[in-house]
Amino acid sequence: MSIFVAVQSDDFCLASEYSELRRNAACGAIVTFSGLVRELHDTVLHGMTLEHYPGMTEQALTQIATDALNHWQLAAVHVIHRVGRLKPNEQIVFVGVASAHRPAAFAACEFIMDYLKNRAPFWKKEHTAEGDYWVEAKASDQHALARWE
Amino acid sequence: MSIFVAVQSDDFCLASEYSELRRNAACGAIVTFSGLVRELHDTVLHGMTLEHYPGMTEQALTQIATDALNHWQLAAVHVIHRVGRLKPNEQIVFVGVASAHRPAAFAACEFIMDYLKNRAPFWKKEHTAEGDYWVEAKASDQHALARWE
Amino acid sequence: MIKILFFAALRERLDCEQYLLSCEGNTLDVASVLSQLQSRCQNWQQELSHTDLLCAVNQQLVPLTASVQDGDELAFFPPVTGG
Amino acid sequence: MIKILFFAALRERLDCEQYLLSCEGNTLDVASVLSQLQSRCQNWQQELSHTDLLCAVNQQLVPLTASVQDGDELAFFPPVTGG
Repeated sequence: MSIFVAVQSDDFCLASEYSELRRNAACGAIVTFSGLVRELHDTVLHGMTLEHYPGMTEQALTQIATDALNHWQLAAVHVIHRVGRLKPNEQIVFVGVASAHRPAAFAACEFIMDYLKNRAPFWKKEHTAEGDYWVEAKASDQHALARWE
Repeated sequence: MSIFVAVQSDDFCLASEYSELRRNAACGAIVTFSGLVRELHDTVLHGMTLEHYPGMTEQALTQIATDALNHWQLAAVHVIHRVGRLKPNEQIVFVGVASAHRPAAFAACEFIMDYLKNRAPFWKKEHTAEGDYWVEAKASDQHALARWE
Repeated sequence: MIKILFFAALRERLDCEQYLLSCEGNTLDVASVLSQLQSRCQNWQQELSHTDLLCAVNQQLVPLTASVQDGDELAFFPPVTGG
Repeated sequence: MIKILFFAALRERLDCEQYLLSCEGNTLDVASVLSQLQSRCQNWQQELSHTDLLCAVNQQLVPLTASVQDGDELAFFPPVTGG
């Protein structure tokens, strides 16, 4: 069982994370989630800035990954979250989970994303053609936690 | 909306599939599942052979991917399944789903794997230190469908 | 003619990959084809009586009540184990 | 001293990143610290009264009933929007 957590301004490489995750011979299932900066419906997005609470973000992500390891039989968990200025289509977040079995890998990966969305101190400010706006938290992200409680 | 389905003996590259999947500017979430040949608890696994029903496998995977596209708002779905002889830790199957939103990407990816496990005509024969054995279907894979019905 | 295919453990146990069945232009249901195959010998009787046997007509999964006719491709196989 | 940090939209609206509060060796609860901050001016009163305000003591999320003491790091911020 291993946990890797990083908060960084540099981009990350899905392929490298994946080759780390599949190193365990007992691992039959790997689920990855990648979050990207996507375009807006109503205006042009020039990019976004990810602010965070240095120190607390790493602790929060490690705690969430540890909770996942305590819930499911997992071989490895990787969580990477970027901060700073990002352009459209850039990668924001990566969660990768390796497990012997498929249901555990899916559940743990989604669990980690659901908690990250509600508990890890990151904030997005969108830079659009109409100005800069802080992204509002979504009720649907909060409701997503209900299933795990 | 695009579907890519392949049944092949060659290995596949997660990174290439991923870079195809993230090409859509409206896509904010990508979930991937990779299935690997994993070691056995009770004996040494030399490898396995994946048999399939040529023609029907491609149709079945396309049908499952289409069902997913009809259920959720997805930007792209990729499904690759290997056949023939595979060694331990080799990749067997890839499912990648791109969507605007996280819940759809997770649900569709797991839906596709659940149906693939029960409806796509592939069969595994394990080559172990104690002989060659056809893998038995698992009741848990059948039960996994209940949630989607 | 109906072309009948067997896969995986079933193919090995029947020692048969493909079997051609004359249907003389009639439409049959899968269950009656299965009965004909079962009546060939004791081994086929046993192997084709597993309740978890799956069946496809023209590469689509179907129940035993489905019908088959001249030119169709019919397949029997054990529960699938891919992925 | 209690070091108080503000983040994101809240930091911008208060026009304050960090605030030092003397607690004279007393243990306080977060709610009473919040009251002190709210009483500074009308803008702070308004911005620190949002019911969805989150709070962390020493980098752990806590409810307003949690206590803080000399040397602690206390942070207030809006609902998080990472991922």
